[in-house]
Amino acid sequence: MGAYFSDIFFGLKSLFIGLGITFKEFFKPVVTVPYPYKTIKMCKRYRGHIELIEDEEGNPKCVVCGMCERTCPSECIILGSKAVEFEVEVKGEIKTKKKKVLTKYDLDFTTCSLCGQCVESCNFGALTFSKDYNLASSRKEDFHFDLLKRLKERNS
Amino acid sequence: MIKDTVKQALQDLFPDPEPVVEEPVAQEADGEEAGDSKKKAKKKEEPRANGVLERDHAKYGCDLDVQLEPGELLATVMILDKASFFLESITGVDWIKEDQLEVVYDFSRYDFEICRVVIRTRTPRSTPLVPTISKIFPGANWHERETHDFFGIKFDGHPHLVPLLLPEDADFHPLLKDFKP
Amino acid sequence: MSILSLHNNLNTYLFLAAILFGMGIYGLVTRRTLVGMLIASELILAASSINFMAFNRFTAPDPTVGQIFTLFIMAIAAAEAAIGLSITIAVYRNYKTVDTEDLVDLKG
Amino acid sequence: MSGPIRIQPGETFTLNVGPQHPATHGVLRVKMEMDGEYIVKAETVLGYIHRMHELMGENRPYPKVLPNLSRLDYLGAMGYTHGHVLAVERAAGIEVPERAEYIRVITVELNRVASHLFWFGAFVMDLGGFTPLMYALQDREHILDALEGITGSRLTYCYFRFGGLCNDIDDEFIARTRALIPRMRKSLKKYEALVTGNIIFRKRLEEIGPISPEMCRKYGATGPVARGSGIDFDIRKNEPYSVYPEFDFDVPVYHECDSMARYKVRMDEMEQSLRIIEQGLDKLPDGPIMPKRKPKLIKPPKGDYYQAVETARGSFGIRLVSDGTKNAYRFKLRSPTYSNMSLFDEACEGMMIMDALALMGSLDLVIPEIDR
Amino acid sequence: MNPTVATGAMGFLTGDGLAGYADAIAGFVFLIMLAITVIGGLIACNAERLVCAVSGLALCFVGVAAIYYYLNSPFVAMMQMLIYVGAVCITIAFAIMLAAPEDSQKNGPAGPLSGPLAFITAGLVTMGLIGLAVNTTFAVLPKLNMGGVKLIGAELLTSYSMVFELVSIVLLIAIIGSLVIARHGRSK
Amino acid sequence: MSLTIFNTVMAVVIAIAFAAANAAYLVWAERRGAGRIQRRPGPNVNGPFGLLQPPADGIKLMTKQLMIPAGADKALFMVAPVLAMAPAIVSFVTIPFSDTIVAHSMNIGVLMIFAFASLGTMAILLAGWGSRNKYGVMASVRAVSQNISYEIPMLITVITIVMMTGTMDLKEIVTAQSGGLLNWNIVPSLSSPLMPVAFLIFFICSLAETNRAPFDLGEAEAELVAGFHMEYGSMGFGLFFMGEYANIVIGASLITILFLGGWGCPLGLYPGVWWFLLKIYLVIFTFIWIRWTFPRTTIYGLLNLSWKILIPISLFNLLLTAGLLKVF
Repeated sequence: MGAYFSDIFFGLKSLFIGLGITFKEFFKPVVTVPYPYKTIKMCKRYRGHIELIEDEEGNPKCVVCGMCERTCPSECIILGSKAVEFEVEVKGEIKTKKKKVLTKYDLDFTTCSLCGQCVESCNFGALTFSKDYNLASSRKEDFHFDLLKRLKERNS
Repeated sequence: MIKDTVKQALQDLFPDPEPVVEEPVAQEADGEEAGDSKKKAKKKEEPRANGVLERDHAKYGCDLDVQLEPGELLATVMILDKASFFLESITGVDWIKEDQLEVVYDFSRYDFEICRVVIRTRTPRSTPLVPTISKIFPGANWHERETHDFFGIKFDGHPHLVPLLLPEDADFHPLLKDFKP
Repeated sequence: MSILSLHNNLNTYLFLAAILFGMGIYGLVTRRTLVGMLIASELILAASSINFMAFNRFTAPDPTVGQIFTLFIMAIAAAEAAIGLSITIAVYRNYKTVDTEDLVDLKG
Repeated sequence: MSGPIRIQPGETFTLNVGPQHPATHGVLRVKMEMDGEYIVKAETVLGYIHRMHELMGENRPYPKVLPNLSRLDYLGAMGYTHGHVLAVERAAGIEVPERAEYIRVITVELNRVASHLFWFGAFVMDLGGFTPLMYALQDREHILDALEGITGSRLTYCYFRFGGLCNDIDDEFIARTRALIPRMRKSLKKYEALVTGNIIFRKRLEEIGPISPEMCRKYGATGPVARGSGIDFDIRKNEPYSVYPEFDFDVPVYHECDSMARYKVRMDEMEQSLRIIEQGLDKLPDGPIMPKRKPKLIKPPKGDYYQAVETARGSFGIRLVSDGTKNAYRFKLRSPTYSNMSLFDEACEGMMIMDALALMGSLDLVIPEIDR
Repeated sequence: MNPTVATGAMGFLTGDGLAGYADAIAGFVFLIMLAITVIGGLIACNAERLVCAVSGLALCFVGVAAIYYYLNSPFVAMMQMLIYVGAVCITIAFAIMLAAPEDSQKNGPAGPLSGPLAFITAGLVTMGLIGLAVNTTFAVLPKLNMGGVKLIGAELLTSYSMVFELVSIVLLIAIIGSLVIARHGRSK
Repeated sequence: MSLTIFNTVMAVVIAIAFAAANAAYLVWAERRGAGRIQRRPGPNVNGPFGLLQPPADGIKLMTKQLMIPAGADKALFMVAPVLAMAPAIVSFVTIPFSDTIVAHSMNIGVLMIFAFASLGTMAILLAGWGSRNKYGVMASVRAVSQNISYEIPMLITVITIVMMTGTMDLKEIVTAQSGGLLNWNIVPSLSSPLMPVAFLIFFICSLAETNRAPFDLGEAEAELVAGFHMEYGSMGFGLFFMGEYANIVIGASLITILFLGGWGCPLGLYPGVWWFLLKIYLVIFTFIWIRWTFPRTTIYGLLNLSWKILIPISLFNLLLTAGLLKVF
């Protein structure tokens, strides 16, 4: 009989303790962010999709070595390049040299697993993560990024 | 301690408990550590002989490595059950060059004496058949079903050998080396 | 007598009770399951209650008596339903059927 | 008229719990043979999100498998990646700098707390209480923020590399983590009062869903499920790896074998993880995070390697069979919940469906990790 | 236009005012309740599936309760709702769920002739009763009181206390008996 | 006669409107309250403080297609939501909001509310059975056994109150409690020392009768998905929802009338309808607060609570009160 009543008493007590906790929380400020009206800043290392980095002249720093293409686990990077001849002055004489120039940098973001190995593997510091996270779309094609085009749009 | 007793018990199982069988294997294991010289690699082509082998835990992550015939499996597992081992996992390896399928059983214990026992048994690729241990370890039920899914190894006496992870009507075995998706 | 003042007429209630009673009889005969028969018998009880209440309202000198009787009928009906249904469940559990035709074992 | 439960054919009916069911936390299906509210027989059907990670591991060079491991268990991704890098490092013989190992341990433990927090919320939600989930998610958010600050993502981190880490931690992370520990301790007290002491909660868990130690052994249950059954088994202690021997922490073990014991084990584990994180931050050595000498191409020598780690759900093992090439010959993932879940079919027989689902919740299921 | 609305409207127009209209409403509602009772009864004894039959029974009881209300005894009406709809019907529905799987239900007539025969029997009984009701003149005695709830309670515990106690014993026995009969052999 | 009928009709219309408005806005209040307890804002987009959310939800529900599952019993399936909503609204008719604002005062008001509440139980049963869904059937069996077992302690407690005040008229029960806090039924007096306990029992029972958490076993979303109204969409679901909230208002009103002095002020001054509204919304807030604090009970724990704790204690209270009333 004693156990019966103590069970009821302590049971009720535990319930009131719980009620007290939620009551206290009731008056605390909200912690959520009303998303479309307010956004938060992404942290420094936020890994979004990748973005090309330009040099002083506004051209991509990329030298088309193909490291990113090779390390990508999801094989979602496709590079395109063409050889361009250009002249350099070496010890007073002008020489023509060949250089690969980036013509295409396609990122298929639908298969990207955001591991960041492409940026890590780049020895020329030509890739960075974008801070863009508003990426919802109902079409698959919206996620085939042409990074070169994006770079140009950013510059213009 | 437990390692030695289990090793003793396991060695008693084999008809030829003389360490003759083991020695060359042990040497090979050493050879692996030294590096992969071509001679040893060639020598390795032959499958390992049956027997118990003690391994370096730090290097391989297991303590006892037992190779046996499918027929001896149940007796071995019984010994491990008595020594209160638990079944960690069952998996297969497809040795396509040797035309064999290997079933690997991982056992471990719930105590502070590290003792991981690996049991390997091989079965021909054309008619892969291994006795089930799900009578001794009911937990083996799912593992065996999974192995059957992936390798097509039949477990003799298994109560419910239907695909678990693959679709119900799957007739392919994706982890076989000659599997083309 | 207008159709809208039917509720002030004793015969309306007696007719209704008769109809419900007839339905109850019909159900009791045609139903083949124990539960169905129970439902029909509830209808018969309702019919008798309506009669009690109607006479109580229109003819009886002490209008409490009929109500008290109806209350007793309710209590008995509830008891009957409880017992009847528990028997049904017990029968079902043992014979796997509540069909009166199949329950030959219950015949003497 | 008393006796054992009578099972009569024709009186039972089949209830499909799942593949879309709130209590299964994903696409898991349990075919239950029910007698009223009682379960007569249950059969778990898996494979709805099977992705054949093992085949992927065999088709790709080792580094390309790294991001896959975080996809196994999206709640405790760090622990699984840890197991993977340790296995490959063991096979290829790569030395890991001490600082990297310390950071690995800190992040793994942070992730363990986050995983347990989410489990806590989801478990209480299984039992019908929604508010604790929200509180748990608020706390978890701080942990995820800290981890996002160093790894760049919130769930599938892919932070570890063979030999070390992809980038070093910064002061902000340390400050965040230090601030997080007392906050977490306060929250744990709150949960204790709000949930653990609650009479309804206790009545729903105590003596419900018993799993005997023997059953644990037969089914190979590990992690909190085994520890809730009185088995003192934690890979971090029993088979120490990484720098865990340097830390002072306890392994909570409860002998009640019921759902409440498993619940308490996880709640205590959070406290122990906080202790590890605290010590790790104190002891954190300086130095590089990647080894000086690291092979360009990872080609482990021929052999058969096994590495087990203690993740949030139990002992996760990787069996790596190498044939000396840059791809693994066999890449077996031993997932803890797979074994833990396999005992559900037997354990829930004769239970009421509510209790069975409480038991299922206490097993801490993450379906992608079972299906792999 | 049917006479219902017509009378009501006429009453309203001819200066009886709202009173006639209200009476018309009362009469109209009574008709509806009458219909509900009969329809419910018909469903209860004719429905294919037993669950429908129980719902019909519940409907019928609601109608009967309304009729009790018209018979100046709201208390009994409410008791009718509380006991018949809230307890008896639900118990029957429960029993159907427990003991009558839908597949094994054969609710057709027992024999080829039983349906018509039953109908004729029931019809004759009904006609007989109606005839009886029409042909009898019931003596109407003057009312001694109004028959309120308080009086019912007082009489239950004074004049009818013996019956009251007996009924409570019957109920108790029914509860215990049904528990004993229906107890499942399950024990954990 | 004429005017009373006219008034009754008007009052019934007002009662229905009140019930519907309450049902709609209690959903809003519930979501806001839950949000505050969980430290999030709740609905706040439609209109100021999200006040236009209920109409938006209503329009959405009404414009959706009414789906009837293939195996369902069509008649039962359609009738059940109406049956869930209608009795709840009818019960409003007899609830006195103040000594003048009452649609239809009955001398057996308490009984009437319980009589119509039992129809709601029938609705749950029919909904579960009619949708021919195993989860639905299990849930309705649960909900009905729960409703039946909690009706008993509830009625016993009501009988205690009726005994103390000597009437079943809700208005007179309130009148008996007029004159300040000390006359309320919740306060223990010499003849009824266990009244706070009775209040607690009644409160728990009304939680259970309205299928509110922690007793929402009928729609236990974690195990039975949504229970008896699992197969309902569009307005079928809407009616169940509104019926549930209308029942909550009735439960809160009953608590207020039976225990908290109805429209009386705690100090005995200025009684009026605002006090009544204040009290019922406080009780409803407590309902919401409890729902978002506790986990759900088990079915056997629930039945044990009723049969082993609530019924014995309420019976004891009844006997004690009867005895003490005779003495004093």
